[in-house]
Amino acid sequence: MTSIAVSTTINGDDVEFLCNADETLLDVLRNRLGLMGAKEGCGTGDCGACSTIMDGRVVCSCLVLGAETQGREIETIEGMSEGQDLHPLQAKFIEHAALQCGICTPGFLMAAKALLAAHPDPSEEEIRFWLAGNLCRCTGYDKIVRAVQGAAAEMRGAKT
Amino acid sequence: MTFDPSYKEQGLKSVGTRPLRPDGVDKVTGRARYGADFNMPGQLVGRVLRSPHAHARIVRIDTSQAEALKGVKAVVTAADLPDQSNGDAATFAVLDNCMARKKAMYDGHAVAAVAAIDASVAKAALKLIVVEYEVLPHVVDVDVAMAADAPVLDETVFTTGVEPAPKTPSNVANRSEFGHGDVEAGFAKADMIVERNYKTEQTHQGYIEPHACVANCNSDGTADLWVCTQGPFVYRQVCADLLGLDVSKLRVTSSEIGGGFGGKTHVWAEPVALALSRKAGRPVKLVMTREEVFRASGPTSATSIDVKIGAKKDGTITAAEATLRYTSGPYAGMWAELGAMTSFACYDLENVKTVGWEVVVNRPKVAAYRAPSAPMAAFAIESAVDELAHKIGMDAVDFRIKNAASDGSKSSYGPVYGPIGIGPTLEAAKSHPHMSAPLGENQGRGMACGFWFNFGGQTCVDLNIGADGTVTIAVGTVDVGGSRASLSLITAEELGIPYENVKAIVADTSSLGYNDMTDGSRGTFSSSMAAISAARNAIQVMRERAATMWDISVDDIIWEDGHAKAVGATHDNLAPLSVADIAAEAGNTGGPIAGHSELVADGAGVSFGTHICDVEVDPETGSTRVVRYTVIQDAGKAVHPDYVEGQYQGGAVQGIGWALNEEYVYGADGRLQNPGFLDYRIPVCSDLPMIDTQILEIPNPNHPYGVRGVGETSIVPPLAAVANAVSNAVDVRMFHIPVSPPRILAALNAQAKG
Amino acid sequence: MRYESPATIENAVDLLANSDGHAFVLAGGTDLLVRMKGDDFNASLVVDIKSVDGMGQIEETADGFVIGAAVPCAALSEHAALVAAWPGVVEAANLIGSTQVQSRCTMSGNLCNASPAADSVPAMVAANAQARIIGPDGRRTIDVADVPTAPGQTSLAKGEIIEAILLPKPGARTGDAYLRFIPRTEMDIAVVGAAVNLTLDTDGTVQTARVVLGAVAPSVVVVDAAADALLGSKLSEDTLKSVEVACVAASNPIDDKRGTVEFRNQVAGVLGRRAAAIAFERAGGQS
Amino acid sequence: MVEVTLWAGLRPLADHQERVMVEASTIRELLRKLQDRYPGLKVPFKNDVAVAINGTIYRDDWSQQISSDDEVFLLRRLAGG
Repeated sequence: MTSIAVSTTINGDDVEFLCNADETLLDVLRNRLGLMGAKEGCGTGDCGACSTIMDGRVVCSCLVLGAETQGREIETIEGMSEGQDLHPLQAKFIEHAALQCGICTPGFLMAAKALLAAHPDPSEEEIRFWLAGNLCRCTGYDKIVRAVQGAAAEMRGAKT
Repeated sequence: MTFDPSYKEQGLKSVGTRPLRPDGVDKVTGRARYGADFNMPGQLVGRVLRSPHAHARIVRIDTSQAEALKGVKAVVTAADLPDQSNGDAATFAVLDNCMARKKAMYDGHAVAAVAAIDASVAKAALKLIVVEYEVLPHVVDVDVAMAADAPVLDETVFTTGVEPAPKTPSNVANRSEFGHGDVEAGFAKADMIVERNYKTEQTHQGYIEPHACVANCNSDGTADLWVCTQGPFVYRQVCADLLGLDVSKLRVTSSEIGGGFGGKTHVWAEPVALALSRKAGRPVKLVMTREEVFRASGPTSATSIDVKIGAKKDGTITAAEATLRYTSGPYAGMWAELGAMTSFACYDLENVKTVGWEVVVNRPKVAAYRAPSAPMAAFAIESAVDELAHKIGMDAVDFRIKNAASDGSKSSYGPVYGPIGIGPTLEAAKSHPHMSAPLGENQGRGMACGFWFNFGGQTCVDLNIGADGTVTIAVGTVDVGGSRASLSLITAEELGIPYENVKAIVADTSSLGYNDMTDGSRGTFSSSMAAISAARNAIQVMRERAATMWDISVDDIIWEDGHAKAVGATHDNLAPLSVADIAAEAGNTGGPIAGHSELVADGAGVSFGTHICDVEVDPETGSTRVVRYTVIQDAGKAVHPDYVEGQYQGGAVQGIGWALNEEYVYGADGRLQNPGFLDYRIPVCSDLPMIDTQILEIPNPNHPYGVRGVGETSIVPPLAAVANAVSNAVDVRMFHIPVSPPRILAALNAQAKG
Repeated sequence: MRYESPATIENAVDLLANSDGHAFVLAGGTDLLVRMKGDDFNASLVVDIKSVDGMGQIEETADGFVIGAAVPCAALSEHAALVAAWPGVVEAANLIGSTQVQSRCTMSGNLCNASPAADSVPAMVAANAQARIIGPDGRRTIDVADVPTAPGQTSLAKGEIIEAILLPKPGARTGDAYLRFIPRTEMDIAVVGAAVNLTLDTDGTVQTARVVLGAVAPSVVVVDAAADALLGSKLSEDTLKSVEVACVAASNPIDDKRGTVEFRNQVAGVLGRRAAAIAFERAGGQS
Repeated sequence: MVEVTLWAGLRPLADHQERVMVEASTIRELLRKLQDRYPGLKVPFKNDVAVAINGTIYRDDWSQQISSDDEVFLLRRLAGG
């Protein structure tokens, strides 16, 4: 199998890697780049634990080929905080106890970040449907929804 | 020092507050390392070959082609995991489940495994393993498996618990019975009797993290296992037993765990990974796919339950009887027995009898799932109780209050209760605003109660005080949902220092004494008991050090508000010493300061909850939405209320999923049709409303702060609460869980036809 | 397996035409990558068409809309004119998968995957959508309804690619709608789908109608009897009942893990009726 | 003397008795004397037994005190999730 050379941008940094044609972005992130924040819960796009943002849209990185990311901009959980400053969503997830085991958390945070970029003031229903592709088995979603609402309010406040 | 675990009422400063969890930053930044997030030098990729048949004799396995493939470093079969169970049936079942010996007992049963240099070589190697099967007749349904003409899975299974002992083998492994009084006499006194059969389908714990481990066996007999588990010490023991390793030479490190709910209390692929590593001489990483998780790891029992309950017109239950048939997978279990014990545990009954039948079938070996066996029994009993209340024209809550067990009631499983929380949760439900809120069109309200035993068990904690007076505690119960936060709170409370000064970690098996698993709602209950004991031991050391520093008798020193204080007229002018003051001088007063505790945390106390559920049903499609949900449960004392609420909410939603849509679907060939999150439908965010909680705090007399386990009970009532709500919304009783849209529509059609 | 990302559609066609038969087109990849995970999947070539000019664009023309084969479904709802013209088609496409899947999945892919339960296909067929196909022998345009021939199979020849989906400009007083049944609120495959597209006469009666069912037969079912029942009506209760009966009669499903025959038949009728009512209202109809 | 109630599965191993009188002041002594009297109980006592004293279930702590008016039940050791 011939490797493919890919140049892409991850969390603002230029990144080059080699991958096989059948490797997914998730495989590349975890196995080649050491970015293990994206988790594989299913490998078939049903759980959202591997969510990353590609060119501004949230995607399941298990449903993207590594080769497809040539020239794209990828955001992962590892790039969410600014140095030691947590993103408001990250801070609110901790504050609202929106995680128990935490395996789904990186995926929820990436999806929620994309949500708030598109809809700064989402209704509860909008939050719930936007996040329907992220499975959580621990929390029953209650505290996750509240954390997203809290972060949205804070981010709207910060902008004015 | 003898540890006194009894409850003492006191003002609490840390316990009951809601600080940020210590592992929060790691988990929101992607830095927390789970089962699949660890690698070792020279590591191989392990994969398992699984049976495509529900029941088949393994005639021959030829691994030679796979072994010859470039990049393959080891292939193992049952021959590489020889039977060392010494006739212990339970151990043999675990071994046979990890790697089939003579027969594949279910679709997905492991028959061989490979370790190769990468995933694609491993995948190619699996295809080169030749397995010759003789396909045998299979059975997956519990009632069919009990029939006289069913194919017998195991010729060595003769039903125990019946007399005379049967002379022919069957699929019924055991009969158990509980109860007291005379049910026939009780039914004779009843004005109204409800008698029904209920069914529940098999579900899966559905943790988002698949089983994953890295195993490394060294040539000197030492071994390491990095693994996502609810019980590293138990995994160590089981793996050592199965592989013939010295227990103390196998070091098991529990990773962060991405959900378990009982499913990670059992070993699956870990012994196989160790066997592969032993054979290959290199570390092996083995991560199950989601499909493997569904096909080959821990489902619940599927059940068929007969219930008969009689009551007088005034609402007094005169007799109650249940026969519970539970599948246990291909090996004997005690799941029906648990169901039989919990069935009527909420009620004070003069005449009660429950019988449990353990049934082997060609499905995966049943594993514990949050309050195992209780939700199905509660569905059956609480449905019948609701129907009976309705028939005698009594309010469903009042009917339950009238019959609720209380201090001094003889439980349906035998012992007499002490102070218990079922009455208070029912009273709280009765007065809850949810109970009287108006309902819209096509909406219905249901409620149900649930019971679960909580456990304590063997526990060990180390507490070390740093030179600056900050504290680490090392615990051996895996943190599945925030227990490091609650254990830090408990430690801070006992020492009298700020929460921020305590750091809790989960230790590996070589660093701490044995701990039972995080199961039976015991994590916070038992480790907090040990943390309190360790803190008291450390306080004793600090009092002695203060005595040395002050050069006075230790008897003149008390511990108060996080300080050593000298008492007595002669010592008045001594300023109290903080933990930091004492720690700073530790080098000169006797060396490091630590507290240790090993104990058996018993007396966890039984747990009760009452749930209220509103649903809206589309009568034309059977589509059901939960529109409001309330959980009321006794926590004894909520150490970190956020995470107590989280347990209530999470358990309730798992129960809602079980009630509405989750089920294993088998084809006529006995193969699982829906081994993925697409068609095994756990609740998604948009399916649910907020889940309201009400925490009751009735102190547990057997814990210094009154703490009870809170993890499991919340999954017990929802099946019945949802089914009762559906029944009230569309006026048709539902007897089969999940109450999926096709089942609801079929029931409505049947009713319309009369 | 080889991965290619050609810059022109001709290159893409060449690659596919000269492949060994185990070649696949990659647009959104939300079906293809799932299949690739299977131990028995075998591909020698994947041709990613997202770098081809125009594939990612929605073009509004005098005749209608040209939707490039690589346009993700999420982009459909961001196109105001398309949403105004074909709300039913857009809502059908937007029901496919999660937010994450929406970022990637395409209507062309949904069509070529040829699942009987594809959400966007009944809506496209009801809207008289066409597929513009390019292959070694040039371009041809066919009705969307003629693309899937059986579960997992299409009428596309070796080397052919769907280049774009063509939607006409709806006439005045037109409305369309799509409803599907799933057990949860999201993330499920349709158990039944129903699309209705209708146009009203100046007197407010239905002038033209198409009623299409999904997931109740190997391919979508165009229910002429339901459409006939709508014609000339203002959707009285009797009309709606006739639509329901016609849909139930046309439904020809199987029992599987997602639903029973009885359930699908009954729900096909309910959804057909409800979708007709929504389409009628969107067309400006008043009963 | 303490009156001990056996779970149904144990009774065939103890002359089919439901209740047995034992002179014991701790769980450990109780279990030891019971299996001395009925050797068939040794196997279930090894891993499978729990003891309820006045409704509180003990799975491990065999040092628990028992007095003659206590209600004592032997139960199966249970699994949790």
